[in-house]
Amino acid sequence: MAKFFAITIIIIAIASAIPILRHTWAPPEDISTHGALIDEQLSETMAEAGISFLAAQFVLAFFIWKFSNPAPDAKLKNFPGGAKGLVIAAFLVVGIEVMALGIFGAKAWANVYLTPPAADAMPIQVQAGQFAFYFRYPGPDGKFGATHPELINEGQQNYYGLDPEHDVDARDDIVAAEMAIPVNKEIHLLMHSKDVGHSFYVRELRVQQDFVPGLDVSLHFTATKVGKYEIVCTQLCGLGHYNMKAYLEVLSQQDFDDWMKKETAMQ
Amino acid sequence: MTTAQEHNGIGKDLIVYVCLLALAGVQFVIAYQNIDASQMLTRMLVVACVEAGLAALFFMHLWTEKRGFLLFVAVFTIAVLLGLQYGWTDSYRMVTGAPFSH
Amino acid sequence: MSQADLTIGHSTTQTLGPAFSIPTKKFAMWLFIIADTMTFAACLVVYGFLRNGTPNWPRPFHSITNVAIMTFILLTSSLTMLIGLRSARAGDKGAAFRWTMITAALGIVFAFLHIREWLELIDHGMTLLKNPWGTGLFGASFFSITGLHLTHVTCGIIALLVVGVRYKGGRYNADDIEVLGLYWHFVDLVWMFVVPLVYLLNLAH
Amino acid sequence: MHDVAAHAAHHAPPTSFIRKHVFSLDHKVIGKQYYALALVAAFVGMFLSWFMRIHLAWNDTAIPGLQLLSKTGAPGGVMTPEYYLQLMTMHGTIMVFFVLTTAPFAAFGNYFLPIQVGAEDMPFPHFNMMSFWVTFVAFLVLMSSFILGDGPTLGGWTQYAPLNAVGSVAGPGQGLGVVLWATSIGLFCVGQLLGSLNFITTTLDLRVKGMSLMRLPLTAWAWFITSCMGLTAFAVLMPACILVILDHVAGTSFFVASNLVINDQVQPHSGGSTLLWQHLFWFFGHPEVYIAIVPGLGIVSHILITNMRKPMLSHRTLIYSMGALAVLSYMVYGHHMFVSGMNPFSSLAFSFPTLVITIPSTIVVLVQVFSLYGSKLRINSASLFSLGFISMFVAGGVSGFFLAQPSIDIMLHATYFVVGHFHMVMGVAAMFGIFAGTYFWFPKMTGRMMNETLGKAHFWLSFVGAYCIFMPFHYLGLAGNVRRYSSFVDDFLQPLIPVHRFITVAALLTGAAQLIFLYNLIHSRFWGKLAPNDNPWEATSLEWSTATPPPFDNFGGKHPVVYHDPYQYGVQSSVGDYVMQTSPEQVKTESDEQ
Repeated sequence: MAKFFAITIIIIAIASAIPILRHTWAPPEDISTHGALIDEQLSETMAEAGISFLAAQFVLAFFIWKFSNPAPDAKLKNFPGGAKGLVIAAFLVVGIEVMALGIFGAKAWANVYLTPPAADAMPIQVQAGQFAFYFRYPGPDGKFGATHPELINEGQQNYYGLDPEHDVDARDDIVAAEMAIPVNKEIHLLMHSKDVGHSFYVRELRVQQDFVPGLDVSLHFTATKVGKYEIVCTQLCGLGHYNMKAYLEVLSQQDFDDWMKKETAMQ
Repeated sequence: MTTAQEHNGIGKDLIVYVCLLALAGVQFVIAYQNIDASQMLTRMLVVACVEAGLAALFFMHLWTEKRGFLLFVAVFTIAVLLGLQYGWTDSYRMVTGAPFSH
Repeated sequence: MSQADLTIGHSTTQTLGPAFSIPTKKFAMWLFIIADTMTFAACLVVYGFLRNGTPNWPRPFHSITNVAIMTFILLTSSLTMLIGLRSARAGDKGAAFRWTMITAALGIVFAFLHIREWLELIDHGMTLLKNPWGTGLFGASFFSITGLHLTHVTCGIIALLVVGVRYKGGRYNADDIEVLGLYWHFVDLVWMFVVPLVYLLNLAH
Repeated sequence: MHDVAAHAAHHAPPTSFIRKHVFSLDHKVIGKQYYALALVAAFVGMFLSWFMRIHLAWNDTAIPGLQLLSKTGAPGGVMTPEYYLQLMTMHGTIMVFFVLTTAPFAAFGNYFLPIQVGAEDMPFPHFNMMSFWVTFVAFLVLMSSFILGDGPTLGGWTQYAPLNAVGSVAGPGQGLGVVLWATSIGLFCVGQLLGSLNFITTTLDLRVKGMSLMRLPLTAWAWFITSCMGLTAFAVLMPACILVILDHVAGTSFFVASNLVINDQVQPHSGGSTLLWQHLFWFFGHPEVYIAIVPGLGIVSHILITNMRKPMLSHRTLIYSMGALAVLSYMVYGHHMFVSGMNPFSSLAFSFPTLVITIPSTIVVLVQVFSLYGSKLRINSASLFSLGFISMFVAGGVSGFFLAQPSIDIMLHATYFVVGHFHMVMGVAAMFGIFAGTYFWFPKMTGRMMNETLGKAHFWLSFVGAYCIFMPFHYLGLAGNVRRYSSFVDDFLQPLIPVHRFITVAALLTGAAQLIFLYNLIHSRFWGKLAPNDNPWEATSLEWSTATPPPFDNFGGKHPVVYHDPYQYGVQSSVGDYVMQTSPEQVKTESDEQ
């Protein structure tokens, strides 16, 4: 029974590791400038976690195999070095390992969250509400019009509560249900929640950030690859949570300009 | 449980009582100082902590209990209280990060 | 080994005795106080967090007279509690009972002043939701924090009366008075934080 | 001096049925009541997870009978998206609070902590009784949300603001459902506060002669450390729940920001903070997950030692490590909030203590695993589940490396990776601790043995099944599969649906295996083989030195005296290779003979 158990543990451990090693289910290819550090961090952590996992399971299995059902005259032994060696090992190996990970990881984090957006970054506002995202571009004047929560009216497609009649800045604002951005251009995303908590998650961009009602969170990133990607909500926001999504279109500068013209004409 | 303070008179209690009244008075004086709220808060909290310390040590007799118990209560309470203080930076962001304030 | 060998000694040596040489009831009261500290701390953190983050926080208090009197009364009640305990320890049952009742009476005065203040504020149009001076959060946090404190005071008064009467009747002893005293001093201690945070910081200048 | 211990001893055993079995002051009865509550809650939670898993794998398939539970939530047996979220919330709440907290901590702790320290009862039996009944009422209140109003809340067990505070306008169950949820959890906090108070005083004050702190078994230490966490953590959640109820019922705005627009209507709330709720909740929430797992660590160590026939490599190291886990648990809660909009600097401040917490966890696991070296391991249901616990704890623990780092959390937050992580490390592992404890202590609690064959079958199916369910969760998370989705409509999620089907099949089978346990438990309770003696596992701690089941005052009017450290195994004595804590016999180790 014990030997069977030991074998089971080893089989499970190896079987668990195979999909990871074969990258059967892996994060999609990174399309951002900051994502490389995160990916590196992920794979280093994976290596260390994987080794720890396999080592622990193998040692556990080995000891179960070896020390169950001992001969009647077997003598009890203690692991040489006792607990002191293990404690030192935990501090040295695991402690230093995770602290090193933490320090390098802090750099990757700082890269995303603790740096200001470039001065020429393109501002885009995203408003999350139950259960859709709306994106707003400031238009030619480069200024966002003021928002008025009481004017928000989904039926009249005034998702942001803009008041173009009285507000000059709001007249040329472009509101779209999908997000188009030019490739290799830094985007400064201003995140606003209309009602409850939501989240902005694009796997390929290595970006995830919650919307906080009452706070405007800002985020900046640069996409480096043309394509169409999914933006999904990852913060439970109500019954339609699973269906709350939008598309991110990364376009060449030429295509983006065309898209912008088309959208302007539609407003 | 016999504790040392039973053998002293009421004198020590009275002294602590007067000290507490005086410290409470100091808080009221601080309230009328012309300083901004955060400075006022710091000063008042310092006074309040001294007051609480006095009350706990003498009114609640922590001082005359075993030192180990004093440590148990103090470390337990203070450690957990400190843990609660992480959130403050987000409080400041409520002002600077209000919707579309930029 | 026979079972009989396992039981040695008589009652005083059967247990190690309470930790820190503190009676269990008193220790439990201390643990309750630690937990209650966290409860009050959480409420005060909520209050401080919101006050700090709200620009139009009202400062409606013009006079400190009422809160000063309340503070004085509560502090004095702590002193009378101590005197009561001292009398109980000295074996003077009558005095202990009297001082306990005086403490309860001071508590009742405190509660009365507090409720009067509440009513005044309500008269001025302050509710849980809104008030004439600024953000509605002021009323919500004021009433919930002072309400929590007032609940403690009320429970304390009831406990003082019950324990006092039962002490006189011989059901409770000086240790019970001490345990109750701990609670009462704690209510006092919390008030020392409630006053500066909730009242004095919101004093109109 | 007023001696509470002596006082408790003077209670005569109750004779009426109600005082004996219902409103009993006896910690053993209360422990069993907690166990029964946890058992019911666990099966309710498990059935909910079955419904959810079936819905996730086959979205349009009707689940027979589900329409009886809720006509609107599951018309014709097909779950609506909101009903999925409601069941998910209830699954999480029931499992975290009413199973993982009550079973290893309140149930086993109540039954065995007083016996292990040599006490006759807890110092405050009335509080203890209240603790259970308040918890029971809390459970009823939570369950009542299935039938009252428009169903249970759909906000998840974390109940993030402002979804929890704006009222029914935010969705079904967000009206009365949230109020019932918050009431239930507030009551639960009161119950556990009373319990913790009793646990701490029992451990420190009621130890018998000779039972120094370092002579306490690891289980007693684990319960003691857990109750220290419970005392402060639940005291923070309770006011948070009250404030949520105020936000709901009175319309205050502690957790609701200004100018929220729902259904084109500006909400009346103004000025509160969403993040405030998260800070308060996770300040409780992180200690809570240690409240769930630390008793498991203690129980598993206790059982392994008995079955290894040798003490752990270091008793003290394990105790200090569990203590370190408890202390650190208050400093790390923000790792649940890395991408929640919290100040990004705070993320770094929370990340490092979180990484530090891997050190005591690693020490616990290393000491447990390396203590197996050179042992004489006995394989039975209890020890199998204990070894399974270690395996699970490691498997779930290593994924903590990822989630402790904010940079990686950007990728993995709110995906199935997190779900896999906590299900393994605190869900399944703690469950294995509960199972191990049940198989181990059942003879003491009932006087009968559980069926070993069924126990082993239960173990194999649970162990393999749990890996089949929760390992793939990690893979799904790496692929970006978002959690709390009632169906997978996004393009990138389509290829992952077969994985979900595999998980669902595994979950149904593993769940079915738990019915073996239920059968074993009930059958053994009434018709099981009688325990051969008072100490069938040849264990040393105090609970095995008394009669089976223990008499009303635990030791039959005698006060045991403790002469030894808790785990004197591998020695030569008159009874075998162990010396009980209460035996005055000199300890002769095997090596002395050589």
